[in-house]
Amino acid sequence: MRLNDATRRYFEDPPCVGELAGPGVCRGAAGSREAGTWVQFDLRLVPGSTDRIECARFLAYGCPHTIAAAAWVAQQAPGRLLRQGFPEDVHRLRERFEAPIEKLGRLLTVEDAWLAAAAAVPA
Amino acid sequence: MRLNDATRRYFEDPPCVGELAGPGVCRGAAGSREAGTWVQFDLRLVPGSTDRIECARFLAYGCPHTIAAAAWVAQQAPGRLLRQGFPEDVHRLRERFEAPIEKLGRLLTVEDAWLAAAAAVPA
Amino acid sequence: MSAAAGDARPAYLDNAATTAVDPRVVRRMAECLTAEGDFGNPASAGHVFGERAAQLVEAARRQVADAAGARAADVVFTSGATEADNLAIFGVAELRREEGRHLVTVRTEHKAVLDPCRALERRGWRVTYLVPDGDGILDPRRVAEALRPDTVLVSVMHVNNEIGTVQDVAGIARACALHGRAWLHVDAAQSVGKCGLSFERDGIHLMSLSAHKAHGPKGVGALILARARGVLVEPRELGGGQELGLRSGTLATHQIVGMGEACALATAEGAADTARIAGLAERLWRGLEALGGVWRNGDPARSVPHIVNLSFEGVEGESLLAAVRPHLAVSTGSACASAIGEPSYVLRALGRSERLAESSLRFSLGRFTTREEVERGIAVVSAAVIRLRRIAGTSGCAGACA
Amino acid sequence: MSAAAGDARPAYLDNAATTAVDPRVVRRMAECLTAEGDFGNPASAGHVFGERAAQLVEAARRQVADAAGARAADVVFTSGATEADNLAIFGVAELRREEGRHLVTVRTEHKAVLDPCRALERRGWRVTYLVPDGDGILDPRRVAEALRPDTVLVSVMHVNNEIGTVQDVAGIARACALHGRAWLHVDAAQSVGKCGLSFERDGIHLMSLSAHKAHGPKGVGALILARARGVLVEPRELGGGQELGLRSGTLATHQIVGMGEACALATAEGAADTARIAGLAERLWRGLEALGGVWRNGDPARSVPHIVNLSFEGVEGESLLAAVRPHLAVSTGSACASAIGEPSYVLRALGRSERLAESSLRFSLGRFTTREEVERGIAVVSAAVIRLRRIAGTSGCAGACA
Ligand SMILES: Cc1ncc(COP(=O)(O)O)c(C=O)c1O
Ligand SMILES: Cc1ncc(COP(=O)(O)O)c(C=O)c1O
Repeated sequence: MRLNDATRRYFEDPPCVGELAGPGVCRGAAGSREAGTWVQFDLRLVPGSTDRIECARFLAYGCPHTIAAAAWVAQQAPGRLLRQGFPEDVHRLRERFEAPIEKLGRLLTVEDAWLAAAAAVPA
Repeated sequence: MRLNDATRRYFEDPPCVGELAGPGVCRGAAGSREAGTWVQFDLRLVPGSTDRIECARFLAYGCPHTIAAAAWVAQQAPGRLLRQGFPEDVHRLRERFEAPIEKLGRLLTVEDAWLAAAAAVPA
Repeated sequence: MSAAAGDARPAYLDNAATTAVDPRVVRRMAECLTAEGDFGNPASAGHVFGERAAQLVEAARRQVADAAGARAADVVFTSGATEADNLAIFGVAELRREEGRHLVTVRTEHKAVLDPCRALERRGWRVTYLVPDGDGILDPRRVAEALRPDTVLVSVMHVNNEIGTVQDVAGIARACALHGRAWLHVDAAQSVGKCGLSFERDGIHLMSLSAHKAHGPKGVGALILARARGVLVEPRELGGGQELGLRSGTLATHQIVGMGEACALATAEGAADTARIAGLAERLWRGLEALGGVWRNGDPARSVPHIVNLSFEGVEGESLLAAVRPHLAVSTGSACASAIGEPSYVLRALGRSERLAESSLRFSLGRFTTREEVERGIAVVSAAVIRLRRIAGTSGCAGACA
Repeated sequence: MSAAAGDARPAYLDNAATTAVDPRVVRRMAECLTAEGDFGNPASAGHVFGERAAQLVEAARRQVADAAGARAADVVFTSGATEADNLAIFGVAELRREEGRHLVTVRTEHKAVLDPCRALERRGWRVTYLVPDGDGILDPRRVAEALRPDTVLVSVMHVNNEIGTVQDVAGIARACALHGRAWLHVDAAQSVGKCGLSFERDGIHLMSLSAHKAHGPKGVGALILARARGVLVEPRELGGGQELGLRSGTLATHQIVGMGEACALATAEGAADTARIAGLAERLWRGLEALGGVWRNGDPARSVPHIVNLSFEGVEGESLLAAVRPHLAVSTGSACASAIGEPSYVLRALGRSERLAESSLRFSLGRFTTREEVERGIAVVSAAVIRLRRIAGTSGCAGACA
């Protein structure tokens, strides 16, 4: 199990771990712990906006690549617009963390969790 | 190949090696070099006697036990009477030199050579 | 992770994978190598170099036999327990193939037993795979029930390499003796120095040993066969006729001398080592149990203390390993299994969920394990579990949410 | 015998049985044993102890491959050449059994080749045993003639362990390539450091090596298989899946590192060693030829100088050995054969009479053989032959009476 530098850094000391509460927070999750990968994102929107993200937090039960990817994605969130979608193409994300191809499904779970959070914005 | 002390002594420094010539010498041999064991005894009788051995010499092509046994037998010769036969029972001889049982045939060749020499005495 | 900062190498808690060779063993081995030493070929009967090497081999055979409670004449040296297991299973199967083609073994055996059994199945043999109880223990009655008139071999390991449980091989031997004509093979690769072996007294027919699990060198082992009780195998390595023709190949004097010395040290010091290791193992368990949501695999009352296998709730297995391994040498499955990378079939056989089996660590202790290494192990694993549970959002739920 | 008086140990001229390990090899081995060293299990992927051991194994694999003119990926480590020979012969036979059941080999092969062939014959295989000429050389055309459509393996040794003759394996490989689909296995146990090996260039399919004939440790060897050319074997040791599944069992790091280092030294110094040994061998031959009635076995122009095999007329074999061995470590047959105690089937196959075959000594020289040992050898053997011929009454008849 070889982890590249980015993966090791985001795995060992991930930014944005945790949950958010209060108004303007939307939450989404994907996967299940029983199946080995579960990711949750909490996104807080800039007060008054229905699109611009103020900050993000995540929780993840999964392999180092899952944790690193979720942390990195959460870190990119501030200032982005919800409608811009997932911060990085999943294949680019896989290259960034040099995840083996078998792990693509786990990175898709990260994307699904993000999309679920975005979809949770009150219309 | 373990040799006991007696075998090693009589093999490494055998007494009575050689041939005798002249009157009163009787010679006998048994076995063949091609078959792996050949022994020859020359017995010289005490002048005038037709029975008492003065001295003996041997030649032997064979394993260490064969050489040791032939040398020991030749060494016993002086003073013995021809009609006393072979100086030692072959089974006793085998025990003396701790020869493995497979080698009994070779010791019998030593005896055969002795008996041939004794038989060579002019009647 | 700070617990490990400044340390050149991780703490080594992987003695079930392999052990460091005892310096006293190394010294004996070194005497058999160079031109000044006893480097001869033990098969070179007739000159002192060979004779001296053969004497050393025979002395080592005695030491190995003593450690196993066996007769020296019954010890056949091999290249390790893998070869010994293969020789036992294929060798008995080939020898007794006209008497029957049924074997009995256990789901939690080492691959060196299971893979030969699978190969025999492909050639038409029938194999019954018994399942131990949730604590890893096999009731000898299960063996008795599985025996058939055509069963020629039962293969059961003594000390399990993943969870440390000790099977009742004496009871299983009695079951074999009472119900049929099957021989009992015991894989005792992990047993030397960890708990008593009594090949003769227990009525075992064949036993595999390995030196490198007990501070001897890798690449040497032995198969013990009760020749006086008529036990034999069909040889598999043919050639020079060494080891009574049962295992040809030049005898590696230094390796065999090393195994002998390791066995002698195990006989002399195994009990004291084990007592000390039991204290360390207890400390390790208490230290990690405090995390909550930690399960111990295998009944500790029926296990050697050298192996402590724990499942951690609320953390994913690969992340747990990735977090601890830079600071701590531990395993999930056996070293052999880790070359392949599949989840532990042993823990699965004991009824652990796939998830929990994956989130398990095998800590294994040896003669050279220090208290400091154990403390480091506790600190490293605690930090990793706490951090990963926080990331997973499972910190508060030990006991339920894994 | 006085030549040896005062010497603590006999002169060692039995390097074809086994060699002393080079101190540089011992040093490398010692680094892989204790807790301070690289003692990890190469299969323990994921922690530095295992990773470091695996790196050492891969570096050694390179060294072995370089010495054999092969690709590193084609090297499978074994417990010696006996196991490699068995794996090659049984492993190819099992793998290709549906393609044909005929093998070709030579009467002068090592028992580690001949005995597996015999075992296959008992299972219904056909084996053609070729006979080399009186100098020990096998004409590749004889191989070509022996090939049949159902021949799946040809096994021919490179350097003969009793007489030192070197077979034209490149020519034999060409014969195999031209006439059929048989793979060529070469037993090169005696070749490392003695003469060049070029596995790839010569188009060999499988090759057995042993470390201990070339100043490496006993108990480690290799089978090289041309995997890129589709060559495989059915594995015989099953379990952990090491060596690509072709040979399971914990890799013995120190043994493999030792073999690697021995191969690297052979690559670097083999030519110089051989040149020096050629001088010693020439001196030995000249010194003993002077006795008269001494025959050299094998064509020296087509042999390595490391092995000088001489037949002595007019002396019985067992007595010759008994006379020289207290002062000189030499062999009659191979070390393996001497464990059994039969006359040399190799010399018999070359047409020597049984008597003369028995009265033969194999002198084998190595890196550590000194001029003084060679002089001692000449003195001891000369004294013994002269004395025994005197006792046998054959002193005057050198050349005719044996
Ligand atoms: C129970 C058990 N059997 C067999 C083996 C294989 O032994 P070796 O490493 O000597 O080939 C091992 C170790 O890997 C083991 O733990
Ligand atoms: C030609 C040849 N093949 C095979 C072997 C067996 O090798 P090992 O001693 O490594 O088992 C030997 C040595 O005994 C040999 O000389």
